Amino acid sequence: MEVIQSGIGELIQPPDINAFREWNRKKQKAMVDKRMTEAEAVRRFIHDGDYIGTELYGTVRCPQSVVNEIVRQGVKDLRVAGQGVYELDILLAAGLVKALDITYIGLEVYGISNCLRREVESGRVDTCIEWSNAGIAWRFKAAAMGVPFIPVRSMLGTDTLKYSAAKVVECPFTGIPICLLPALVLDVGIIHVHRADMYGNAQVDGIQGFCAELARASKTLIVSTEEIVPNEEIRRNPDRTLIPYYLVDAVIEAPYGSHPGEMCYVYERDEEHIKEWVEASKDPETTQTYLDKYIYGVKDHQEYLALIGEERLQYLKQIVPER
Amino acid sequence: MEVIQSGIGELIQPPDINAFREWNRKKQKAMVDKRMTEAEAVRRFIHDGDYIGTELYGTVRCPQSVVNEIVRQGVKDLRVAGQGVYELDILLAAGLVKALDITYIGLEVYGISNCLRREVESGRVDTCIEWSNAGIAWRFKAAAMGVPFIPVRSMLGTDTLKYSAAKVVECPFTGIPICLLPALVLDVGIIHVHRADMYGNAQVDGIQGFCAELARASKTLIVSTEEIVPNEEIRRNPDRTLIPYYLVDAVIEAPYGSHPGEMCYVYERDEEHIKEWVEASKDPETTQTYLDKYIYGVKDHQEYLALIGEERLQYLKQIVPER
Amino acid sequence: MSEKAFNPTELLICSASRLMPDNTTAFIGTGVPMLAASLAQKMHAPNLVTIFEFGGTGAILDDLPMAVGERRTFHKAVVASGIRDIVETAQRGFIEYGFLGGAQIDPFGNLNSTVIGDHDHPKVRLPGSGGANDVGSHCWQTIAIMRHDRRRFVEKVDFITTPGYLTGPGAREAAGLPPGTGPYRVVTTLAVMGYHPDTKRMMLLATQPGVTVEQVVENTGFQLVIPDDVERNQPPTEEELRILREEVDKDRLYI
Amino acid sequence: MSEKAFNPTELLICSASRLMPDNTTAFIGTGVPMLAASLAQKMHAPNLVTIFEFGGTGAILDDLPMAVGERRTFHKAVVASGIRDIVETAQRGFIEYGFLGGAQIDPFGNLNSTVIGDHDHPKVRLPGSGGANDVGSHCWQTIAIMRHDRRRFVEKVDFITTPGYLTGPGAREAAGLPPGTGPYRVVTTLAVMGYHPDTKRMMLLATQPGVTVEQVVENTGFQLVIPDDVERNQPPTEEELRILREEVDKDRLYI
Repeated sequence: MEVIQSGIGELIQPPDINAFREWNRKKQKAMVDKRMTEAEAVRRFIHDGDYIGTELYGTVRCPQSVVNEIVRQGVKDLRVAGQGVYELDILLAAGLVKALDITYIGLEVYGISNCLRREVESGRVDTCIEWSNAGIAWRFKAAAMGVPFIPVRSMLGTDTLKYSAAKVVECPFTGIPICLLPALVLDVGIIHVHRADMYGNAQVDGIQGFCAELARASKTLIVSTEEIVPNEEIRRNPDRTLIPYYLVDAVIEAPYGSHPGEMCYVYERDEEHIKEWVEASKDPETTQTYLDKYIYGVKDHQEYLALIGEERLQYLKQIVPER
Repeated sequence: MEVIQSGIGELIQPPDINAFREWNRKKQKAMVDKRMTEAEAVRRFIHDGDYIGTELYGTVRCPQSVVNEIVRQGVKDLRVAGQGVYELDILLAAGLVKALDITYIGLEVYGISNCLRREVESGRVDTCIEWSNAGIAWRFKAAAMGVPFIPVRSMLGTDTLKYSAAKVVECPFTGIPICLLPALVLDVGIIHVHRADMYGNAQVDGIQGFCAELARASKTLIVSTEEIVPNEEIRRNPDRTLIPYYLVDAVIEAPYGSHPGEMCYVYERDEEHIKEWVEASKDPETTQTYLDKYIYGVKDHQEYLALIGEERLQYLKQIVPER
Repeated sequence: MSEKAFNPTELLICSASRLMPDNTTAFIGTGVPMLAASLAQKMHAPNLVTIFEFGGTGAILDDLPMAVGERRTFHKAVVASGIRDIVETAQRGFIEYGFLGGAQIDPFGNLNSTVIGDHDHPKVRLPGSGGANDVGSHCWQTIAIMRHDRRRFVEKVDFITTPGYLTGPGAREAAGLPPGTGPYRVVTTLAVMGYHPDTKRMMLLATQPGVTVEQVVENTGFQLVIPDDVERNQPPTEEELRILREEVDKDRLYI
Repeated sequence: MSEKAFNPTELLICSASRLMPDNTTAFIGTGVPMLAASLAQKMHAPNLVTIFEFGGTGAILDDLPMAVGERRTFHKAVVASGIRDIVETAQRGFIEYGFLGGAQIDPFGNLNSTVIGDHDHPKVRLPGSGGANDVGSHCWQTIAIMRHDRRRFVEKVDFITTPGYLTGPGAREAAGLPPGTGPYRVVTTLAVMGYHPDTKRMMLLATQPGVTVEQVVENTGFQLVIPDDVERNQPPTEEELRILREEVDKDRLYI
């Protein structure tokens, strides 16, 4: 089973699966109350230089209240996995990102990210290792499986592979070339969910994105939730639980935690606010004004919601269509 | 990436993943009515010598009405994947199995399988390739992913590996030995579910076993279901769907389809009946008497249910506890 | 109806929509493909099975999605799963069509959405692959939708984000990509193109309404295969435009 | 209470139960481990997190499961997932204890549940690995529960279904099994055993009530490490037996 090709990209987070096992062994298996605020979770669990990841996708079920707190606390030199829209744009805007395992950072229908451009083209983000979207999800899955790599047929033949840290081998069963992606273990994963109990058992509605994979690939996991429900409610429908409590280190009650993004079946995304960001992000000065107003200028998520205003928030619930 | 060790077991079903892709390309993508009887499904889709697999686990959400029909039609020389309790015991009892990728066939709390002993020790089952339970599920997963193998840390160092068709390689990222399991593509997969629509979109309640994996690893998929529901009901809760219609070739309405096994939240398992089988299976003659009475002696699943009796069946529903 | 009665975006949407047959599976990315899929469902392909990267299969596109993960991508869907399930479904060979965009395309249909200039010191840092590489690797036939000019249609892309035919015939298979897959069509504001069956180089199939072969050639930065018969793509019909404007994108978010 | 006041199955259950600490994760197989886990939850370990192979995590064992996939294995559980999620959780290092049985065990704790005799022409075809190999590969500490006689405790098992320490110190790691894992205890009708920290050979820790060291040695087909201090395992308490008989297995399906 010959290695045919090796990507030249740096392996930012090497797949030391045995060390990950040791870490997981020490995680607490008791069900204890893990409720805390965004401020406490970020202070305790996210440190300068950490390798972090967010789920789901930019404005969709996005752990925005936690990301905003990272910005407020100015945790810096972050290494970040994956793809993002609004949430990673905000981290880039605040100049907190040093290295990226990147697959996509942009504004979807609103085009390319000016913050990404400024940070990468200036060299402030000093490392960009390339992957595909599924590639990153698969790398989480490898870590979640507890194995050092996972075989896929993406990325083959491209510069995406060349500038990644993947390897191509000859399959020992069939002889065909197969791409091996290294497992990706996060120092901290951040996920926003529809409901969780105080221990961290968490459920989401609608598509699952890569929630299960990212949760299981994280050494430390911060879960924010639209509502905290009694443990009994979780136990009534255990087949809805995507994240077991023992993975979780912090449970944050964050209604509208994904704003200006959406939370399916609960509230719609705030298109006007997103457009405000898109406009602001075009220029460093207006970017700063935006951050000052919506993040630095408020103490916490509650103040942020007050700034957005009850009327607007209620409206975003009212326009949710029937299922 | 050196191959350190190769199992000496035969690769009963080689992982030709490109051929599987070609097969899947030709599968119908239109939503058409796929309802039919057990008799029609078995006649059309299961042939002598086919490689088949069943889900979930012997007496739990087991596609028993379809297995019984296979026995009635006498489809022979079957090659069978995996683990089983009552359902594979019945196939073995009827002498229809030629080769096994085996992980566990037994009667759980009631001990070892006499049918397995008779068939293997006599050489009528001529091939037994060894795997672990998760090993088989992972092999399905590799096929479901569309890759020829999947890396795991099971089976290493054991005779289970030696008598399998797995390979051990040195991980090109970490240098540690890793076991590669070849993808396992089924000619026919058979799954019993709580509900499905006429197109084959299917949902299960409770644990998911390896339902998603087996469904996606099957060239032909037969789904039997406790009830057929309108497509609208599936579309109201798409996050409950584990099997998309395009995987499915036959949809069979089979209330009590898992009898004497259970269907969680719907009916309990028929312990008395299972004990009757355990006793009968001890001797070839009483085994034949059992098969004559419950399988050969009835025309179809409806006659089987009539034989079991409405009172007994109702009782099995009544004893379902609250969730 | 006059050929000026529609804008370039509307033209792209209608042209792409016609490449979505009924009862097929299509991997739908952000933007034009979403509008095209919605239009197709309302026109000729009510049973087009839309597949969205983060989990939606078989959604009914009553309203237009603004993002690939949002609730409209699994509205009344038959399955709402996750990204791995979707891309593994493609990897397993179940998805016929994949719709893609890009900043640059070359004669073999290779696409760049990563950087303009050098990777490590880029002139323009673009968003990156996203799902594009996955779609271009696994779907049987990929369709690129682009605006057409010489900066985008180049002899050599700065970065191959998403595989087309790579360096030509046999190259995909040699790299390990699934046999039988590859670029199928390029839909632009000027033309609809395919690929020559032997050389795998981009080939003009039809010009868009009011566009000449010469204009296509002028705006393409590499030598395009020009067959003897070049068709003229039909302009959007009144019915297509009405549905597009009044039903698909009634708030005019895109068009 | 007299030492005759309980049967061997009850003794195995109570001994195994005491090896299940509160607030730990334990992979539970069919039979004795299920009863032991239920007893543990009702005695000293109300927060024992039971993990069942086909998907149940954190079930409350009000009623006794008859099979590893049935509804009691996820009754009031915190998660009901599937086999891969469970075994991958073990593979990732989250499961502390794994409880196993087998037809044969050797001095290094290797277990056979596949065949007696030659693999291809077996004298007795046993069920096969099932989850045993997975449990023995990934859980940090595995505990074998067995009846104790010379046919079962053998110098060399006919087939290594499930890895113990294989050929001795370092062998698991050399084979690629996760460092730090391996056999921890053997609970039998005659004794409780562990493994010598240096040689990894099975070592007597305690005799069961009424059993002498000599009886253990006689019934073991290989040389057991016998330390200077061999403890006497405490018999089941009245409370344990009452709960076992009146609550855990009130229908006396197993005991």
